[in-house]
Amino acid sequence: MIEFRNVSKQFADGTTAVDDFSLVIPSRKTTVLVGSSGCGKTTILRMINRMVEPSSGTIEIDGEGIGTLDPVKLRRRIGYVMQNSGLLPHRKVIDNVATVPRLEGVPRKQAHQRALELLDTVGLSRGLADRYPSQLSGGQQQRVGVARGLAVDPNIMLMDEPFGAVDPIVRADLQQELLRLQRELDKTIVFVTHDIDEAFLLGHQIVILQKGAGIAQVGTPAEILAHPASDFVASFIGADRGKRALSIRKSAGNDLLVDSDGRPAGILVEAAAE
Amino acid sequence: MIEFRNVSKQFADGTTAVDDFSLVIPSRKTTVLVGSSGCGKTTILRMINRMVEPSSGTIEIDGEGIGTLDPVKLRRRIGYVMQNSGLLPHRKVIDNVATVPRLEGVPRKQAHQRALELLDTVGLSRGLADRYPSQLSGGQQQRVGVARGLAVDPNIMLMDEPFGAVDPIVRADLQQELLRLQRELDKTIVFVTHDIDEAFLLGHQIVILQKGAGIAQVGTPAEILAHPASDFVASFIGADRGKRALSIRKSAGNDLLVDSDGRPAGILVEAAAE
Amino acid sequence: ATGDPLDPDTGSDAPDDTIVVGSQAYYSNEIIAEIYAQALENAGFDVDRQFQIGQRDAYLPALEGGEVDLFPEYTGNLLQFYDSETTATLPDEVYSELQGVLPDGLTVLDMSPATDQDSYNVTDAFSQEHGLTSLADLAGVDTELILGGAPELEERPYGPRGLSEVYGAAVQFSATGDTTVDALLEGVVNIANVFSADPRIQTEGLVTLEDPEGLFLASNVVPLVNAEVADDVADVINAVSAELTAEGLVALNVQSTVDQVSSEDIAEQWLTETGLLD
Amino acid sequence: MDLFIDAITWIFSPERLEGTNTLPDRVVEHLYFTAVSVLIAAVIAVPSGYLIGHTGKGKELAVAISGAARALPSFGLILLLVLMVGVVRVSLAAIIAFVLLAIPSILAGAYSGIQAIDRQAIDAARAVGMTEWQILYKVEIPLGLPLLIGGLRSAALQVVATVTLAAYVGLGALGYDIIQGLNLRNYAQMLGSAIVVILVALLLDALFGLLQTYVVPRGVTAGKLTELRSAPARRRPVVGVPTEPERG
Amino acid sequence: MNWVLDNLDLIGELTLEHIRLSITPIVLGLVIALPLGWLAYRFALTKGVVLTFAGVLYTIPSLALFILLPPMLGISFLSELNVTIALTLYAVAIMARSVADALASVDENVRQSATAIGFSTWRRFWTVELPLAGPVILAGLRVTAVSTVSLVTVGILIGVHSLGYLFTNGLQRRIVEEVAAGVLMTVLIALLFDVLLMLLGRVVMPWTRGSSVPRPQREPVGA
Ligand SMILES: Nc1ncnc2c1ncn2[C@@H]1O[C@H](COP(=O)(O)OP(=O)(O)OP(=O)(O)O)[C@@H](O)[C@H]1O
Ligand SMILES: Nc1ncnc2c1ncn2[C@@H]1O[C@H](COP(=O)(O)OP(=O)(O)OP(=O)(O)O)[C@@H](O)[C@H]1O
Ligand SMILES: [Mg+2]
Ligand SMILES: [Mg+2]
Repeated sequence: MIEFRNVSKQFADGTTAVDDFSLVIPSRKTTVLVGSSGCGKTTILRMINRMVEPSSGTIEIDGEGIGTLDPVKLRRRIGYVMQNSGLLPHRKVIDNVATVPRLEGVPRKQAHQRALELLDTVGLSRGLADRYPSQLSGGQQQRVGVARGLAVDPNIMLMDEPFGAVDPIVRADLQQELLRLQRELDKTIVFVTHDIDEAFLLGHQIVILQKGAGIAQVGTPAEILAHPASDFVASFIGADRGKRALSIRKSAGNDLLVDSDGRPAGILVEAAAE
Repeated sequence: MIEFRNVSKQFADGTTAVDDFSLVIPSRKTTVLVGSSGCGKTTILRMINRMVEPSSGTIEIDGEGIGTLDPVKLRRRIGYVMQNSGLLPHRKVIDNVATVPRLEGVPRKQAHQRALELLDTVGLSRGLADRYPSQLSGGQQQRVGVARGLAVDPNIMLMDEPFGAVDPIVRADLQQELLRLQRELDKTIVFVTHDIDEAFLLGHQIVILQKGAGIAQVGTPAEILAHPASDFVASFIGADRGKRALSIRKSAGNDLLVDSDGRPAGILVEAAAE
Repeated sequence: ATGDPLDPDTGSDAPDDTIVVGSQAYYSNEIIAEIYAQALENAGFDVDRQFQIGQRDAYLPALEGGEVDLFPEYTGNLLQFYDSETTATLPDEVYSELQGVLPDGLTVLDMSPATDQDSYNVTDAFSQEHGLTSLADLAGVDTELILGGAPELEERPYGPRGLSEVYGAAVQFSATGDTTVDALLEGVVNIANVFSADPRIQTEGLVTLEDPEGLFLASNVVPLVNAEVADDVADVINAVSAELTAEGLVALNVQSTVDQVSSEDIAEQWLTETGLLD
Repeated sequence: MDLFIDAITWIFSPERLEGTNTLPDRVVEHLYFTAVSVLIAAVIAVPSGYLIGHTGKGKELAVAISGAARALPSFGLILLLVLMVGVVRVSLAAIIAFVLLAIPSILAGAYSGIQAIDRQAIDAARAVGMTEWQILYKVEIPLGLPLLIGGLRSAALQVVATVTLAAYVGLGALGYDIIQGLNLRNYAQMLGSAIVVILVALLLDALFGLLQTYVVPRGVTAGKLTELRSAPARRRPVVGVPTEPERG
Repeated sequence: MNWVLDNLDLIGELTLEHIRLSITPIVLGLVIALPLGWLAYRFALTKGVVLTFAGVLYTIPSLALFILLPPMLGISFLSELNVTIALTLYAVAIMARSVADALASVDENVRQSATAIGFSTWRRFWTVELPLAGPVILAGLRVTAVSTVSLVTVGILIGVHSLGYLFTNGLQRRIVEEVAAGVLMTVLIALLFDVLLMLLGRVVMPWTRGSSVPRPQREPVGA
């Protein structure tokens, strides 16, 4: 469990990125921070591994205040995946994945062995192990990024718009991949995005943020869709544009679901078995 | 009406970007070309204003083959809006908008007058007229780009992922803006995107493309949703992942519509009046 | 860290049993130095060549400092270097005065009949036209006289000032550097300061103006040596000096500039011809 | 240090103003050779640079040529040309050398100035119906100006430095007193004239520096300045974008 | 041509001497520039100082610098040391800027992610930032090499031997081939250094293969 208590962050240049932010992030679940650009998502995320130091307030992991921990050690036990993968361009894929274990002093052979397994885990062919990042597609780079994040088998994974840069088709795959991983490994994932659909797809808990990381609403996707807490939330999830208010229209033998602009959103079927 | 007849394009380096492409683009409607990266969307678009010359085949606008027209003249009567606005960094917003009329020899005062009106049209404050592009936000830059495209009041507007680079909230606004403009000005719009939702939202006619600009399916959003022509189309629009197959789940007194992963997509309401 | 940046520093200090031979950055001087070197080697000395060490400012201190042992010099210019006020002009005066002004540790061996000294020259045509044969005639010439030479000539006692003081001839100065003779031939200047051993005086048929008043001091080739090694090398080098005549020197220069022979070959050939090699 | 005092006294002694060519004359002479050479070089290099930059053709060639040209030792080049062109036409030979040395940086400045421009902007200009000429003088030239000036700056300083060396073959200008002082072992004179040369160079550099900042289009300096400055497109322009003065 | 053939040994000798004179400044330049460049990259204040110093130094004509240094350092005007110091200063002027640019050119994302996955600052500099700055530093080094090689020739004016000897001697003796040979050899050495450094870069920075190496930050210097 990760807990923020009245955390604020004011940067040197005076911008208040986060203002009195409090939140509990449950273990073994995916919490998605969603909000428009500049609202403070990344800042919050980075305070968890002390890439950013809060100006005030406290952050605890499993009841232990992180302020006293050695940042470098802390970071090594927390997985971090960022938008453009942030791989080290001068190291081969395998070395990138093995970076942290090597930093931790795991012998080379062993670290590489584990790295190869991780490539399988994230669905990459081992054949790519000896490539340099620049020789991979955007989607593949992201997978390597995830593999690197998993390398020390951390309890916590921080993911900052990990799929923001890849094209929609690939993104859909990666999202499914992540859902699968989460089912298998169940980690505590803190996921940042500004795509509300992605948030709804991946998140057990959704946190909708306003400027200065003001919490507009926290809840499950269902709760938020059903009861947007404010006009801001409503407009953010598209409810105000009727994008979420679907109605049935008979069309060529199907029950077509259209939004209030009449744009089709999907087709009505019988409740799928889960 | 714009008509492609068996158009192919092979680039100097041998890549065949477009392979025997035929399509009729109706006037006064929005046609959206959608497909994943590298499938040839931009190339098709740029053949319409002869930024790219077809290797074979013919393109006609209102029955007139464009191959014989002077490219410069042709371009001046076709609006073109590109991803990152492509504004001239060393010219003020107003001069950017007035570029084409000035090229056409419209007197400065007059061109500027018109430019100011266009700023209104695209919903920009006239106060921004004297700023330089670098002083605007991404969304504002896009609007200026659109204004510039409209400057000569063209019948045809080509838009290449115009909203690709802006954050989702802003994008939603711009999309609404475009729908409004289309209602008011009804132009022939050819719109390129790789976001299927954007396509469904904006397009009267959707053209789903595969590598080499192979047409996977052409039709209205409804048709495509109801009857995906192929597995490719199905997976592209997310039908295969059940993203489009919504079922009803009662929740807190609402009819929540969830996809086959159980992720909420919207709420069922009575058919909205149109 | 010495005060005077013009102090030399020709790094290499050769072991004592070898003779370090130096030369000016002047091809003719280098040929003589090479002759010294080969003669010494033939006589069984180890020789270290430190050729083309720039100007006097550079190498004289090096000799005084004992880093260079032997150096082909020119009596007149050398005397002038140590005593710019000197009035001596005739070869023997110059030679004896020179021995007086040399700093301790330096001495000169016998001077050679070969001379290589500053001289003023005009083209044959020009001398005909104005009946010029001597510097004394210059005062009478009506056209404007332009003297060409290395930049520093402007400041030398025998430069423009000397000309007007001694011969009452008013001349303009033009710095023509290494290209003086060409400048003369092209008419850019009409008087050229050329070293008397410069082959082009003959090849270009120049007229060297006589110097009755002794504006220039005679400048014979003379070996400047470090006193410590003077006696050891005296026999070998004096023999060379004796053989080297003014014409001989010009001939050597011709081989270098016209036939483009390297100084090694020139020296070897001359030594063989003069039978100094055995 | 007293050497510097001597040097300063040498510079300001009244004798510097006497005689046929005074110190001011030499300064003017120096600037004259520089100006003429840079101008000629510009007349040759700027149009070719623009052609290369606009068409994108022949870039490799230009890079190769200017690369090799930069390896040319200017001192040797002058002497070589003096020998070939003829020793009495020293100034002609020297100017040819200066021009040859000035061309690479100006060429690079001209074409890299254009190459460094965001392709999108040019593409858009074409798409809205500008003719190639209009693209060149309405978009590429104004946006490329700063780098072009940078090229001229490098060239000018390169030439200033080389003119100094040319005194060895009797070109005169500010190098004259240095070479003469060298042979007269008059250090005060050498140092004095060296200081003057340096001042001239620094002054010229400063002037170009001002000019360079002055010609940056407003829109480029305005707003997200840092972003524009650090954009890789700008930090990694075509080979040899002259960001710094040259010197010979 | 025949002159060249007759004097191959002289040319060879001078070439070696020339190379020897060139290498010291290039190497020293790089070594000294690394810390300076880092300062220029790291702090705004030092950046101003270092870059201004470099800019001014860079503007000084070589012959003038040869004359300026001795009285300031109390060394001999006519010494090889004088030339070496002057050329080293020029090298530092170029390299300090290159190193600063190079470090700045390292992708911020990479720097961030390295920190995020637990690199200590010190370790990050040596194992991530410096290697990634490599290509730009190398580009600067190639520029330095070429410029140094051609500057060495000016040393002949103060009696320091290099291929420059062929220039002055050739002029005195009116032998065009001699001067030409000097110029040509100088260019060849410069290009040789350039190519060697490029190959070296390929070897020590395998990840840059294929992808285009960033170009020199500034004009090489002719002298
Ligand atoms: N190092 C910094 N110094 C100063 N201001 C900063 C810094 N980092 C972020 N900010 C500011 O803090 C605010 C929040 O930044 P943050 O990156 O957390 O937003 P975000 O939600 O991640 O935006 P995006 O979705 O674009 O990544 C922004 O206004 C940003 O400009
Ligand atoms: N000028 C060119 N020269 C060579 N190949 C090109 C050129 N322009 C595009 N291509 C290639 O043609 C194919 C189609 O390119 P195009 O830009 O039309 O795709 P796209 O659908 O617009 O992709 P995106 O969605 O990324 O913009 C791609 O494989 C691309 O690499
Ligand atoms: Mg962020
Ligand atoms: Mg495209």
